[in-house]
Amino acid sequence: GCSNNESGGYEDVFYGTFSGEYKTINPYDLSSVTGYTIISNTIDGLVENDKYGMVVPSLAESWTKNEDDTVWTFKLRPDVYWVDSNGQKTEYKVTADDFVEGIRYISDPKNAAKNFRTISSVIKGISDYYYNLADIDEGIDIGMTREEVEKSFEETVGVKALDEYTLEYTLDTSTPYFLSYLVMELFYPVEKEFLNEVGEDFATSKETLLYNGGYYISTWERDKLIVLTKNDYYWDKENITVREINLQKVGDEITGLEMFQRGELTSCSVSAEQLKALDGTEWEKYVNLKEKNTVTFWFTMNYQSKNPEYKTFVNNLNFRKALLHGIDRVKISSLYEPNQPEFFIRNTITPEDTVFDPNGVDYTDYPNLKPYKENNPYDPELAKEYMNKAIEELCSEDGTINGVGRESVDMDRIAKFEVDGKLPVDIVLATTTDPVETKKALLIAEMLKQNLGEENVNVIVGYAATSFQDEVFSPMNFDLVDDSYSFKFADPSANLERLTTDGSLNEGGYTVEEFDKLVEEATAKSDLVERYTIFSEAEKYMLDNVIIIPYMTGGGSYYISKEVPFLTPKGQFGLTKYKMKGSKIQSDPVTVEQYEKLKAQHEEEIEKLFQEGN
Amino acid sequence: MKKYIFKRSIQSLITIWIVIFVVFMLLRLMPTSGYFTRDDYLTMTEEMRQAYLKSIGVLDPPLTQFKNFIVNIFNGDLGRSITVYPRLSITTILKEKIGYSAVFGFASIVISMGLGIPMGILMARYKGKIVDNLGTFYSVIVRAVPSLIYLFLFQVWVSKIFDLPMLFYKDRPESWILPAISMSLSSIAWYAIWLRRFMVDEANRDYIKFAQVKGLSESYVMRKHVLRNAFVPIAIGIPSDLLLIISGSLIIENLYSIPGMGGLLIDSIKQMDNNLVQVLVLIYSVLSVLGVFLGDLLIVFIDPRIRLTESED
Amino acid sequence: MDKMYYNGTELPDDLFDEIPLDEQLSEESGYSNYSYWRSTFRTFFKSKLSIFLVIIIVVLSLFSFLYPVFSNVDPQQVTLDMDKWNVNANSQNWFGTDGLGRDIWARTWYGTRNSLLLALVIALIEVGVGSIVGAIWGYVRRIDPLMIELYNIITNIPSTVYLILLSYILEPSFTTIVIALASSGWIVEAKFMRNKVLSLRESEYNIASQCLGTPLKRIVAKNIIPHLVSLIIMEAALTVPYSIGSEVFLGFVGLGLPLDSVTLGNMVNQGRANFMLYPYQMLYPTLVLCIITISFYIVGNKFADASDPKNHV
Amino acid sequence: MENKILEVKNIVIKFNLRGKILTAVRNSSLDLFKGETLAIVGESGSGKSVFTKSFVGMLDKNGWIDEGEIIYNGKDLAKFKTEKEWLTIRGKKIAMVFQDPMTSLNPLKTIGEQIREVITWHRNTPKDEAKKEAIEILKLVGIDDAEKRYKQYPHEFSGGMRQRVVIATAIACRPEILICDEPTTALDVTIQAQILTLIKDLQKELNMTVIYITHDLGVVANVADRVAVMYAGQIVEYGLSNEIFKNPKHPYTKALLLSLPQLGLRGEELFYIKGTPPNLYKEIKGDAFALRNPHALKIDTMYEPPFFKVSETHYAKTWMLHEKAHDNLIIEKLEHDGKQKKEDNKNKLKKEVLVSLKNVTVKFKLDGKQFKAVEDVSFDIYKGETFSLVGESGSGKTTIGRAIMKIHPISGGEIYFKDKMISKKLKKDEIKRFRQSVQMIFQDPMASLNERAKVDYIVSEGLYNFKLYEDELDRKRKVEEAMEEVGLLKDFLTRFPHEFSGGQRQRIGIARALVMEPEFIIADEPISALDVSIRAQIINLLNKLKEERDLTYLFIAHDLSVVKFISDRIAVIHKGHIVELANSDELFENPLHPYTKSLLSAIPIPDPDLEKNKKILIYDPKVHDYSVDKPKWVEIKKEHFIWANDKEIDEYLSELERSHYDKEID
Ligand SMILES: Nc1ncnc2c1ncn2[C@@H]1O[C@H](COP(=O)(O)OP(=O)(O)OP(=O)(O)O)[C@@H](O)[C@H]1O
Ligand SMILES: Nc1ncnc2c1ncn2[C@@H]1O[C@H](COP(=O)(O)OP(=O)(O)OP(=O)(O)O)[C@@H](O)[C@H]1O
Ligand SMILES: [Mg+2]
Ligand SMILES: [Mg+2]
Repeated sequence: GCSNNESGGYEDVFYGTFSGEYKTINPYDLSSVTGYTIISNTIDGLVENDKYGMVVPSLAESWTKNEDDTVWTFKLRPDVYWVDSNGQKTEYKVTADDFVEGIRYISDPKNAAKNFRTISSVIKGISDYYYNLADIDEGIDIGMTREEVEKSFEETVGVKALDEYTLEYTLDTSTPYFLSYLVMELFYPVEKEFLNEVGEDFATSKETLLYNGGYYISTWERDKLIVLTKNDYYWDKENITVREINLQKVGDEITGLEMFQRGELTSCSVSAEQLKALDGTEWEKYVNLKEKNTVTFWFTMNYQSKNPEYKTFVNNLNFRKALLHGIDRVKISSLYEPNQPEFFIRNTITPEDTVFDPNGVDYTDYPNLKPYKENNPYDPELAKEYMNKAIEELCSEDGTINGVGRESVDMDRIAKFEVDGKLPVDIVLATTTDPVETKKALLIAEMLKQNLGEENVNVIVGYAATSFQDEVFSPMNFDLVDDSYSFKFADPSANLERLTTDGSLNEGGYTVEEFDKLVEEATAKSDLVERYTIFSEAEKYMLDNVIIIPYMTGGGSYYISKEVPFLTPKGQFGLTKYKMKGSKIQSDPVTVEQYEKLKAQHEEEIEKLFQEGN
Repeated sequence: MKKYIFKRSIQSLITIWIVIFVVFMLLRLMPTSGYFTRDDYLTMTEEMRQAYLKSIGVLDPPLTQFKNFIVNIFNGDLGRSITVYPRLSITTILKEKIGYSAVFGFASIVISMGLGIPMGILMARYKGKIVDNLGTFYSVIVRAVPSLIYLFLFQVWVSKIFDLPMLFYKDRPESWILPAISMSLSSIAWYAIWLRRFMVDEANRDYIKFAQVKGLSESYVMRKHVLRNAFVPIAIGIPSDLLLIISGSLIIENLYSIPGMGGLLIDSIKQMDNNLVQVLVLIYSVLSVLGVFLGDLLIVFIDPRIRLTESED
Repeated sequence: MDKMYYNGTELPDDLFDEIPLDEQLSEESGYSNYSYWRSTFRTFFKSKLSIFLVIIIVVLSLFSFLYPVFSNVDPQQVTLDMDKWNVNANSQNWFGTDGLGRDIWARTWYGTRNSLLLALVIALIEVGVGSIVGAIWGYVRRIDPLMIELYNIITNIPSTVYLILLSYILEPSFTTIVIALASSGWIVEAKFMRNKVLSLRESEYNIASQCLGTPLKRIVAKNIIPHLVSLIIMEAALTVPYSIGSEVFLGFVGLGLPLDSVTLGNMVNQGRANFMLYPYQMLYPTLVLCIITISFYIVGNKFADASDPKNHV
Repeated sequence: MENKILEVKNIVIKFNLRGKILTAVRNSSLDLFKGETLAIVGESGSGKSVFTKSFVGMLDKNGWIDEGEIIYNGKDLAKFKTEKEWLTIRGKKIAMVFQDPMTSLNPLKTIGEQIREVITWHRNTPKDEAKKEAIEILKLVGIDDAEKRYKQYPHEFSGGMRQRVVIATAIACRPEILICDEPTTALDVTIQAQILTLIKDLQKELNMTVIYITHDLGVVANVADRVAVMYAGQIVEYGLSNEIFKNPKHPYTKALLLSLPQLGLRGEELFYIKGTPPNLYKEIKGDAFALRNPHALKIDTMYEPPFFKVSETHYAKTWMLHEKAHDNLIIEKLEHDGKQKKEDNKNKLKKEVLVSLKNVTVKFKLDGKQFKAVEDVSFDIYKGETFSLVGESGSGKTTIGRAIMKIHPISGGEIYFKDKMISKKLKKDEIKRFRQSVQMIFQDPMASLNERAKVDYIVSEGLYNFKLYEDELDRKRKVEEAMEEVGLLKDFLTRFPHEFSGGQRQRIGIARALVMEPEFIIADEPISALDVSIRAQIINLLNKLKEERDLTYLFIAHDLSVVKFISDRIAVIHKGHIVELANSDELFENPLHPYTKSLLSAIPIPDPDLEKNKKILIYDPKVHDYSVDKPKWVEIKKEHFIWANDKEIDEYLSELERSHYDKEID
């Protein structure tokens, strides 16, 4: 269908779906792809990525930074107006104040901005400001009233409107990658006067939000239909090629493919099972694979488990190595991507192709990490070997685990069982009731049993029926859990800092002093090569000691779409990648062939850009 | 009569109060951590969490909360949703959703009465004949097979056969057909079966035999005596049916993506959106109690026997 | 008239001798061979369909309970060999395999057993508790207002509210589901029984027992419960499809048994997710499920008809 | 008689019941003559209703006419198949009235409409005209204020009035034949008498032919020109009314007449028919009545008897009329006995008070409102007597009985048993003693036995409750003794109640009371639900037990004819008040209260000559003016109490004097 498209036969409405969880359009309270899609297309931040992933100006026309990357000054595009849900220009202009107001909004705990923690150590003073307010709300006397604290915002928090169109951020530490934060919704502007006007109703309906992006929300029927319509006053409206984005709610994801086939959708995802079913049908040629992304899947082990058998074992390196080698990540990956599962395994904590040093070297290609990146550790024999070693170290001849006796283990909602202090080791694998998760858990359980020996391990699958946090993480009711984390900004610290002994991602309760030290050391460095080298050392430490087990990337799912690929902004983090800017929708689905061609072309262009840049 | 209405309303009011109170107190048993989504929970410190809980008022003593709730209700303020539609006023949520459920509910009542009642009459009239057996077969299927199963298969297959959209689109009239029909599938059977049962019961009464002995023809007796009397017990349920149309159908709204009330209660309970749960329970119990009450009143008007026992006193 | 002959036979004199009255025979003549239970069963088994369905129920139950004993296929056995995933029915896997290569045939039978067990336990509790409470409720006038209120309240609180609360208070398990499902069902049964008991209560034989000083305990046990037996059987049979349906529904809204417990409800819901691709994964278990629910439903209704003395014709 | 209007020939009606064929009507024939009133008499289950229902094609779905013809107007109705054919007959030509007035009217339609619709339907009369006609008919059947009543609903009518409406509906199209199937059984005696009069009047006025069905021979004497007696699905005797009453030929007819309590004498055994009626599942060989006939002939068990002609109009189906048969002697024997014992009933009452009610009031709550079912009732029952309580349905008889039994709590007054107040909370052992000494027998033998328990348990229930036996053997012995005493076989103990006939069940009920060895028995209408042929059995049994065990009875009834026969003293109750109380003889000789008088006047007399000239007094409570002058309970004469105000007392006193004077003259 390419030829006919080239003559300009593009459709100008994008039909998509969204499922249940999408509830609010508060830009600072996003938790789903739908939310990202809506906000990224309706509100612009200072910068965005282009289709090659380059940071390009958006509402900021230009910017400068000081020597040690701690003060950043942005010159805003003038005369950009906010529009309302009728697409009408309002009296409000997008000014530097609006960006300040955005920061003020998210720094107030009352507004419960999601992901606040991610930036709490970036902007100067923001953390103290936030926690002071939180303390006051909780009734703790900090010697100031709420009003006083709120007033102090301008002095204490590192964001300032120097004039109508000049904005300045002052940062805590040297942050050369600060631009990668700016594509996050937390740095988006909000019109101050409007916010005061609507008060608590802010963003509870399309009328109580203003838009400065390529689209405005013209229809927002909760749980039914969301329509984004092209904003005629958009500063970059030439690049808005699709007139309307139409998102229909589906209760059941099941119907997506069916609807696509009936011509009701522009694009839909294809599960591994659907893929198999499409084999040999006319649809086969349209199924394309999504690029992998920066989300990393890893196993968290509970070092303080209530299960004494497991606790004994997990604190033994050999056992952890047995786990490392015993998990067949390709098989797990093939649950999502049956055709080339290998492509989606990831054995490093930090995603590849995401963080580059000034020399253009991928952080994951640093010598400390390269061997991990390149080798699939799965090796059942090795696993068995390590397992036996661990047993040798931890058990007496007759299979009694040293220091463990008969005991009952109470992981309240997840599992409740008796251990006998003998082999096999009981391992509680916690999962949710989501069908795919359940399937994965069952698969992993089977793997462990087979690869470590059924006589050595016994996997108990525990289900968290309502809230994973309540039932699994908070009470630490698990031995082994499989989880995923997105990489939020362009620095290894994005994940590594959260993995320190006191970090928010340390759900397994481990203590890694050496790692902590290395991370601290690295964060202090502003020379990127030096910084990355120390980070890679820290990461290596985690991997060497198998503290957590990364195994897979996010993405890697199949889809069918009529949207021409590689035209819209590309970005590893933030909201940019959800933008529809520049998108083209052809009347037939994109074929594999077309995709490959465009992909090659795209890569070529990037290559060229790089060469020019350097 | 007045006294009866008065007494019944008092009784209904008490029931509503108790239900709300019980549910309210039950909800206090739930752990507070349920007020956060996983994401929130992770990104918040303990202090943030407490501050948040405090700000939504769940840390007050239960009785205070109950008082506040009731006072607010009487002030016409249903409060705001907490987790399901963060910060959105519940009135808005209901305003948006009730319409859909009501439209489909009403359509389904019309369809089910329109088809169910004639079906019941035919079944009673030709008791033991093919019509009856077919009707019985249909109602057995609809009542014995879990509704999820046949509704799902109905959606998939019928939409395919008649080339109808699988989902509901507000602006595509043909997409209203399937959900409206699916919603009536079981109530058609309900009306048919009960009407048949009542008619057969009636037909065995002495006064029906007597009416026949009077020389009235069977069809006349059926129409003027049997059907009329058999409709009385059916009528009791009609106010309830009409009132509760707004509650929507969870399964159907889910299958067809209708943004109605159906799944709201389950969602709000699962996400422990106390405010929303309370308001919904309040609404449902008021409606169901009111429905029963109106049903009883209706009967007073259509069944002369009841009127008398009241006015005699 | 010539009375010497009767139909051509001569009537000898001695025929006109008096014969003595046989007390026994004269009393015996009033003896009726009517037996409630015999007639009930005769009426019930008169229908070929009933016999057929009872046989189906028996065979399916037996098979599902014996299958695990005689089969060595583990319904939970996941295979790592991806070629064995999502395989359609074949000679080895009679119902095919699911997305992890588990044998659907084995799972179906384990599921049938578990679902039947679940349904039977629920039926037993609901109907058991319901009849005892209903018998007392109907008999003891004083508690009636209280119970009516309780009934209104329990039936007014949406059952999802209990379900979720119970899964918080108790551990999520078979027991929880049973308790949750039975928690509102029992009072519905009790109300049903109460209505029956009310009509029994005023019967003369109960007054007679009171005159003889029979204590309530024995009146309930001897005078009331036995009259409810047929109702109990019927209600129990009808609760089975209802419970199985509830389990499917709970699975649908995500409140069902853990996903790795093999029940028909879980299988249907899991199969539904893949229905567009592998319809057999849903259809086979659904078929078995429907056979069971429909059989129980029809049998329950047929039994209800059969146990009604009016139908002992 | 001149022209036959309906000719029924050798009708056989069968039912398919529980897989078996039941023959409800066996080869019965009947001629109906224009303008006559034919009564069909027979006990329950003898096939009266089925037989007559077949004339209008109203047999239940499982029944059919197996053989025979029903000729009406030259057409054979037995051959009718379709509804359409029947519509030409039903209502227009042959109308039928059912037994129960409470259920024959549609509760949701006005009375008027239910009559009007018939007229409109059959004659296409326009609505308002039909309405006028309906009102006329309502007036015709004696409904006052017909215009207003036209718009009312059935529940606003009393039972008697409803039955009139039902009759009005039936005659709305002036049918030629009116079949009344026990139109009065659910009604009180006085109302019953009124309905009978109404039917008679209507018949004359409209020149209808009437078939009147009843189980009560006494009633028949009043209405019938001719009588047909049915037994076990057959007409066994028919003839002119006088012939049947004065000269019955079939042993069953004879026995029925003899067992009427009207004919019995107090203190003496009533004649009764042994055993129970046959059931129709079994094939009946010979004479169906033979098994119960003490004078049965050998041939009765072998061949079915043909009809023997007694007179031109009188035929009977019994071998007894065969010339070879001996004349049987029952009648003579009984009359003989009767005369002998006539004066032999001097009562030796010891006047020891056993039960005493003082100003007892019982209230019920109905839909939240209280109403007094029994008000300010006082009387004593002496040891060894039979004290009867008579009154119409709903007058509070049962309530008084149950109040004494402590089933209903009383809301005022006191009840004493053996000088002990029992109308308060009793201690455990007091309860035990009380429950043992006071027992009750119930009205409905079908409802008063627990269907799901064996007779053994039923009879032993009281023993179990208070552990009144030493060991299992002792209990068995006691139970068997009780069974024997009521004339039932030991074998019956292992059976369930439904395997017995009504009379047998009533005897089980009596046995249940007897094992407790009571002193005082409350018998709440113990015979009113029983078949005529069984009643006498039970009455005799009760009398026998009283003699043997020195029992005291409170006997409740709505019908004075039975009461007269067995009671020592009688109390008449009306709407919760006892209006009159006196010795049995005294009450019958000198009834004072108008209600008592009306009850007495309504007693059916099994003699057509007397009955036809009988005048029924209708009681109208409006005759009392109690607005100022309040009534009270006074002893107007020795042992004769009455509920009256001062003015009435004066009247009654003078009335008493007059009758005394009359007697003197006599
Ligand atoms: N629909 C039926 N099915 C089976 N048997 C029936 C049916 N109707 C009547 N019978 C039987 O036919 C016999 C005669 O019944 P029928 O009603 O004529 O008696 P009856 O003389 O009118 O008695 P009653 O005085 O009680 O009204 C009874 O044994 C009865 O059980
Ligand atoms: N349990 C009860 N609750 C309410 N009202 C009752 C109750 N029992 C009897 N009554 C009413 O009390 C009145 C007297 O009833 P009762 O049964 O004593 O009459 P009865 O003279 O025995 O009548 P019958 O001849 O019909 O047996 C009736 O109006 C009856 O409706
Ligand atoms: Mg009859
Ligand atoms: Mg009574």
